[in-house]
Amino acid sequence: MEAVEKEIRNDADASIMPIEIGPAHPAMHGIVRFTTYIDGEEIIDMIPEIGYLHRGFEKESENSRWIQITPYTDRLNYVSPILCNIGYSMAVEKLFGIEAPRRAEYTRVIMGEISRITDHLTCVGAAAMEVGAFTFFLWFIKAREYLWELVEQVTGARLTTNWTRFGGNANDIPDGFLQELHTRLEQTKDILKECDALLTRNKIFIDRVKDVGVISKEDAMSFAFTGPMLRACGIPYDIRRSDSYSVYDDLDFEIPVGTVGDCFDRYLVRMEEMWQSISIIEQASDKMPAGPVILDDRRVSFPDKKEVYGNIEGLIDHFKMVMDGHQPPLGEVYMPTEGGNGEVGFYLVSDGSGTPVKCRVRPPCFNYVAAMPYICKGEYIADIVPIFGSVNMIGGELDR
Amino acid sequence: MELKVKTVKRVDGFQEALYLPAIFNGLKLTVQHFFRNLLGAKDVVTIQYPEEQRPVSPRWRGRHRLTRREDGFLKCVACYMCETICPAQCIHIDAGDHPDFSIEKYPVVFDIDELRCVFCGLCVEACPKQAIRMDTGVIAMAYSSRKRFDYTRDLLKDTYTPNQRTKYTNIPLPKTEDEALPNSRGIPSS
Amino acid sequence: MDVLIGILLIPTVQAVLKIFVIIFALVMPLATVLTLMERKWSAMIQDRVGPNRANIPFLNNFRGRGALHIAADGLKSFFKEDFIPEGADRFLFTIAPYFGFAAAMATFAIIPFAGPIGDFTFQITDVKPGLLYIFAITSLGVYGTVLAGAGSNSKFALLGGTRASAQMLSYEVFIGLSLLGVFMVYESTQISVIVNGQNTYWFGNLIPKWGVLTQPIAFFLFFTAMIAETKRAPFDAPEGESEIVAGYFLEYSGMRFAAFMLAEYIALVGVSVLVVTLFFGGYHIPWLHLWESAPQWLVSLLQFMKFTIFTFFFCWLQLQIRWTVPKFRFDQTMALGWKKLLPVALGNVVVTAFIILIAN
Amino acid sequence: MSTEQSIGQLTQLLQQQFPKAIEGFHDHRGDETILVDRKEILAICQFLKDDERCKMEMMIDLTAVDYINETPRFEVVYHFKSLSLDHRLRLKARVPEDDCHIDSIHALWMAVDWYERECYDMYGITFTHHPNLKRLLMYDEFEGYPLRKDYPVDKQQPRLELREVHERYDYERS
Repeated sequence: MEAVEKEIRNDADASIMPIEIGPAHPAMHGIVRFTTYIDGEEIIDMIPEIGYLHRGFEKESENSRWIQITPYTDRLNYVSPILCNIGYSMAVEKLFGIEAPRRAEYTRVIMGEISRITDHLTCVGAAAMEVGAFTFFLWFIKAREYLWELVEQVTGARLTTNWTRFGGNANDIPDGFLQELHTRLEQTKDILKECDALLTRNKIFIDRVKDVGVISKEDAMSFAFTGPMLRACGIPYDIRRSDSYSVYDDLDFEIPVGTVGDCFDRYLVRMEEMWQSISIIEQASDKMPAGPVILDDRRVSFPDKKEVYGNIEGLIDHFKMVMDGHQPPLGEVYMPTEGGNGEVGFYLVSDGSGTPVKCRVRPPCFNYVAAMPYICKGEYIADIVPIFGSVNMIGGELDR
Repeated sequence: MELKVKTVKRVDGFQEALYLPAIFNGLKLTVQHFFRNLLGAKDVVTIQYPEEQRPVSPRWRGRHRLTRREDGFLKCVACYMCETICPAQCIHIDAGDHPDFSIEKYPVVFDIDELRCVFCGLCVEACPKQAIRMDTGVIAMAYSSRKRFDYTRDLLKDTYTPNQRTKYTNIPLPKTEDEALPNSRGIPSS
Repeated sequence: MDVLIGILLIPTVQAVLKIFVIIFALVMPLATVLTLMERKWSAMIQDRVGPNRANIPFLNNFRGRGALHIAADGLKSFFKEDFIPEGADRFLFTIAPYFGFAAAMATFAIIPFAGPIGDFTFQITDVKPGLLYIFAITSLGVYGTVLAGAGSNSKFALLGGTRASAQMLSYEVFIGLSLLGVFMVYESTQISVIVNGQNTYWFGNLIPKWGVLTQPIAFFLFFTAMIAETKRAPFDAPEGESEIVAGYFLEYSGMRFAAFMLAEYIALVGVSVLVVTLFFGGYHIPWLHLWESAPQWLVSLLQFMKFTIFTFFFCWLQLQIRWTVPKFRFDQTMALGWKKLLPVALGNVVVTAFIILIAN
Repeated sequence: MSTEQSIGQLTQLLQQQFPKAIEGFHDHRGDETILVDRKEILAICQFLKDDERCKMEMMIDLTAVDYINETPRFEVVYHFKSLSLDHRLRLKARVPEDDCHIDSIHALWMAVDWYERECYDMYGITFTHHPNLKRLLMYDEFEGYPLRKDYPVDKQQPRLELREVHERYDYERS
């Protein structure tokens, strides 16, 4: 690299050209800048610069109550907000040492997997769009719309869901939701099949993604890749199985893995994961137990509205809950959950007061962007597009 | 459940190397869509926004409203619960005494800065008097001046009108205010 | 009156009139309509409705299903600031768009649009070299992209310009090679000879000797190569809107940008016209000669309609392909050309030569 | 910190290997946690990565916590995950405010590079021997360390002059 540096500094005719990809560039999904050094079309080196979307999630969290952070987690990964909601709530539940009721966990699984599908739909669609398959993208967005309307039916918002609470969920699924879910899933399946036929076997597409952006197993582990990126390298690491949180133990699904670890594998793994998620949702909706969706525990949940309106104890509890906030016991936990594109882990430190001492989210795409120079070196400048598409960078999560 | 692994199939054989079969397959699909939509727009999912509005879920968290008693006076007792729990700190309340003794306190000022609001719905959950609600079904507020987003008490004061814009006919709409309650126990309201 | 007819009979005047009619009554409207059609048709493929918002406020917000967008786009690009970036070569930057425009237009000079009525031909000129003229002219189009890329003082534009020039120069070769078979079959490069050659039949009056039947491989090669030559998807790496933003015309705005856009659509029409002329019998309607009592004007009209419909169909097909397939990477475009199309084209020439040799 | 007196396997192992370096441990909610001496952090991480019984292939997360009322003030927190042996470990090291540095472990895992930069950016903890310890999320001219507890949440930073464009093209990389 020093040779390159010298060449640039001293030689006006050096064939190495720096070029700024981003921050505002059609291929940059969020706002991120890659100062790329190219020799002709080949990438010699790349310096990523992030932080354009830094909103101080951790600082804000340390100055908020525990419950007030939940809306903030929606904005971390804005293509699969519910998965971050679930991750945060489960971390706080771990801190309290409680578990949500079964029905709440099953609805969380359903909503979480819907979110995972929307995440993959956005990611794969956007990556395909950038290699020119615009129709594919818009058909995927159509499918995502079907699913987001489901999310809206349950949570009351499409993106800013704020749906989970500590020890359960804000509200139960509405009547008739499961039938609606079934029809929407059928529509989504049709679109998935159609899009699969449109693109997966197209040689032009295969050429663009095959053997592009290869990363080996060892390097992927060293970069702490998780989720589809690691699975594409051939390692069946899925937190839903390895740490088996929630009720995933009752549900049967396969973990798709790739063999080479290139963009094609990542694409295929994500496509297969959507099918697996659909199967998980179908199983979970079949097994859905009856019961409450939030714990009746005065430490963690608001009392029932009927009690609040009806008797003085309920009102007092409610008042204390709002005014003092949740007060988890002293301690620290790290709760990993499987997010849309990898391990979303919340590291929480509580000193027993109403605000967290530390609320750290471990963003999955942070490592991917850190590895971008490593993956991109030696590829062509046009390959940034499929590589960065398959990396699935989410600005909110990366910069927090 | 045991860990099941499935290796994805990388299809890249002779048939793909010919380019044309896949392109013809793709063309078949796109042409199919093209003619279906040319002759009657059968698959079109676009919503022509200002004229045609997207039906929203009955749970949609839209603009706030302050509910009223039967005699028309505000239900709010200025207890500051919503102001306390609001993550965006967009609610401002000033309490005042009311000459009528049946009403202990009432909000002299109740401002919501809708630009700061993150529409999380925590205020609705925190309210012990079901005085604040977000069921107006107002999706987007767009004004040309920032001042108009400062909703004051009298702008928020509202009586309940059932949200008509829903197409989910399988989910019954709440007919009364009691039915439209946020239900933290998770028992469906209908 | 006699003087007027006398003037009209002068070949130069006729040619100028034809140029005006063909450009302003046929090519330009078709290209302009295509700019809208591309958006509308792609919307239909993608389950959208496409542009439909431009309206006339005085006429009860008349929208015309989006047809007004043509006028709106034209007006907009006309009134936009004509921006020249700092450090750009003003001269090159200014003339670059018109090279592509002129090259795209020149294709139509030798295309017959309908059969002749008496001495009057529906063709501006029937030059002897015929297609060689087209090769020469389309090569000129590369100057537009190169000058635009070099003159813009932008790295993205420069990359786009170099990509475009390499791609266009390479694909010239395959265009020539793919048509070699056609020349051999019809024994001429002159357009009128090729077109009339396609009006002959095998087995009595059974199957017309259309180019697509005599030279099917050449048709695929030529169509592919022409799409690449005009930088349409899937060969639009020079524009590469996802990695190098817009390529060579990144810095253009206003009417100059519109010139690039329009040149692209005119080239698209040009490709369709050439394909119809060379491979689909030109203006000839098969088996029409069996209707011997047909008046000449009706025959010409029908021929013109057939030609237009076929042209329109190929324009549509190109757009449909664009919205179906992803894009090639730049080096893959070149590899496809040199490693796959070139051997096939050469093989096609050899096989054609053999068959002609045996048949004679 | 509440300590539960069950000693995990890894804790035992580390106690054998580095008897002096272990300052504390706990097993709160099943997360095995070891507090170590910051001087030994590189050796311990090397051991965790290479030893057959640990095999920590992944450094999942690195962050710091600011305990403003305690001394030493900061605590650097490492999370490790072993894929082959399927266990997790949390390692913590205390760093005092006045001598705010700890050894960098960037040579062991590639992911560490950015995590340490982020931690430096947010807390001002210097990772010695890190090859490129620059701010990551914040811009270079940012004053102070935003995640320290004594940095006010509503503090405003001065506006910057626009940097010259050619400055960016300087090829600064080791």
